[in-house]
Amino acid sequence: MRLNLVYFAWVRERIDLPSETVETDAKTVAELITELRARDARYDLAFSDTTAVRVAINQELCEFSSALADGQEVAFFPPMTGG
Amino acid sequence: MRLNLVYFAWVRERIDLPSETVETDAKTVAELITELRARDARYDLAFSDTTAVRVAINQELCEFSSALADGQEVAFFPPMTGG
Amino acid sequence: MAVSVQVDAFDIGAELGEMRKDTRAGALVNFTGIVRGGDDLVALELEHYPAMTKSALEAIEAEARARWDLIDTRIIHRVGRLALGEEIMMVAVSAPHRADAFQAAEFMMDFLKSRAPFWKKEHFKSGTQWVDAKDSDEGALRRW
Amino acid sequence: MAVSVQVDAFDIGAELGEMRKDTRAGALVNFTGIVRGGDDLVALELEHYPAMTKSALEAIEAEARARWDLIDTRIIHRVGRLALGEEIMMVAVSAPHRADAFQAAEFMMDFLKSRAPFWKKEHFKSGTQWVDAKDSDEGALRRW
Repeated sequence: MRLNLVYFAWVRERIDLPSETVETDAKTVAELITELRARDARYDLAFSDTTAVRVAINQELCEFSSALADGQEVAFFPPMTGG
Repeated sequence: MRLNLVYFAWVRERIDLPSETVETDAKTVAELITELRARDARYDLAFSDTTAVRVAINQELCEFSSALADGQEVAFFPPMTGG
Repeated sequence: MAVSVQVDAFDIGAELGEMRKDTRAGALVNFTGIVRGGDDLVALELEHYPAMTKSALEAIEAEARARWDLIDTRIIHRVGRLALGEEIMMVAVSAPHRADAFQAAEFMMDFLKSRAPFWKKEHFKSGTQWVDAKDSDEGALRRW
Repeated sequence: MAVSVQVDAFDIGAELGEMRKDTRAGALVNFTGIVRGGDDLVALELEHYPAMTKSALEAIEAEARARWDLIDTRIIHRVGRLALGEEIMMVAVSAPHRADAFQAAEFMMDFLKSRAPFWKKEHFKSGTQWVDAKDSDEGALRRW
């Protein structure tokens, strides 16, 4: 399946990319992260401490255990600091 | 001793006077109220429910048991409703 | 730190703009009380005890500043006759952090309601009535 | 009920003035977040997730309106680069009564801090740093 990945704040800076499309068979966000970390040192660094990373699927906050489906937008970012 | 009495809101309206000077030997606010009530039906009505009356001596909120002294300004008014 | 008691309207934006100039402030909380319509109310009349009002408000400001880490405080309270929708009063608090600003603003409002010498009289289409103090206002003081 | 995400400054006084026009409102609470100085900070940079931001803010407004008796709510959040003393964002709540307005404003701020997709980067005289989320911000959600 195909996913659109988007990155923000220091996750974006570490991966050095604002967004990309990936082909993956990962069933969950956690599996997707494992795949990404295996790719490249930049991803490995960005996801080295997953307690500091939040994820949203189709613009809704979700969990690392959440299931993925074709065509989704999956966003990774640090804990939010607005306000 | 001589006291300056000031009245506000419906206490003022019931007594029909904003302020007055009185000569009294009342030792406490409570004694002063008893004297005033004996004077006239307007005072008797204004002080008929003392749970609804607040008192300040020299612009400081105090109690009915507070002692009086010559030259003080004693204010009577309903519970405050600012804000 | 300043209190004003006045007949005239005030400009909330300008007041908050002044308080923002201190760059130690990260949080600014403002409460505005407004003449609320209903029951054929046409106006609100505010009476106060001039000799006591400013010192009572200043005491509330001083107590808030002793309890929380604040940069500045401001109270403006109007007196006289106010039409529907007019602002009655405002409290504003600036602080480094938002929790202090919120708590201090709520504290100041609670004490202002029950400890500052203002009295409201409602003017209806037919007749007038002094506003009764609410038990809940006195109760609100106990949480502080 | 409206949310805005924008680069430009906003006029707090004008926003509050709009909300005051509804005479069912007796209480208006406003929170303004300001770029606070210190540690040689020269500017704050706000990044956000455009596809998600408005819906996240609208969800916070809707939840506040479900929990408290409110007349209107307003959120404005700026993005981009902001200098010291500039306003970052505001939340405003109008309600018949003050307790609802205060509680809803605090609730909205707590959720905005930890649930709306904004990220702050601090620009110092030498270097930059992403602001870390505070444990206390996540903890603040638990009281609601």
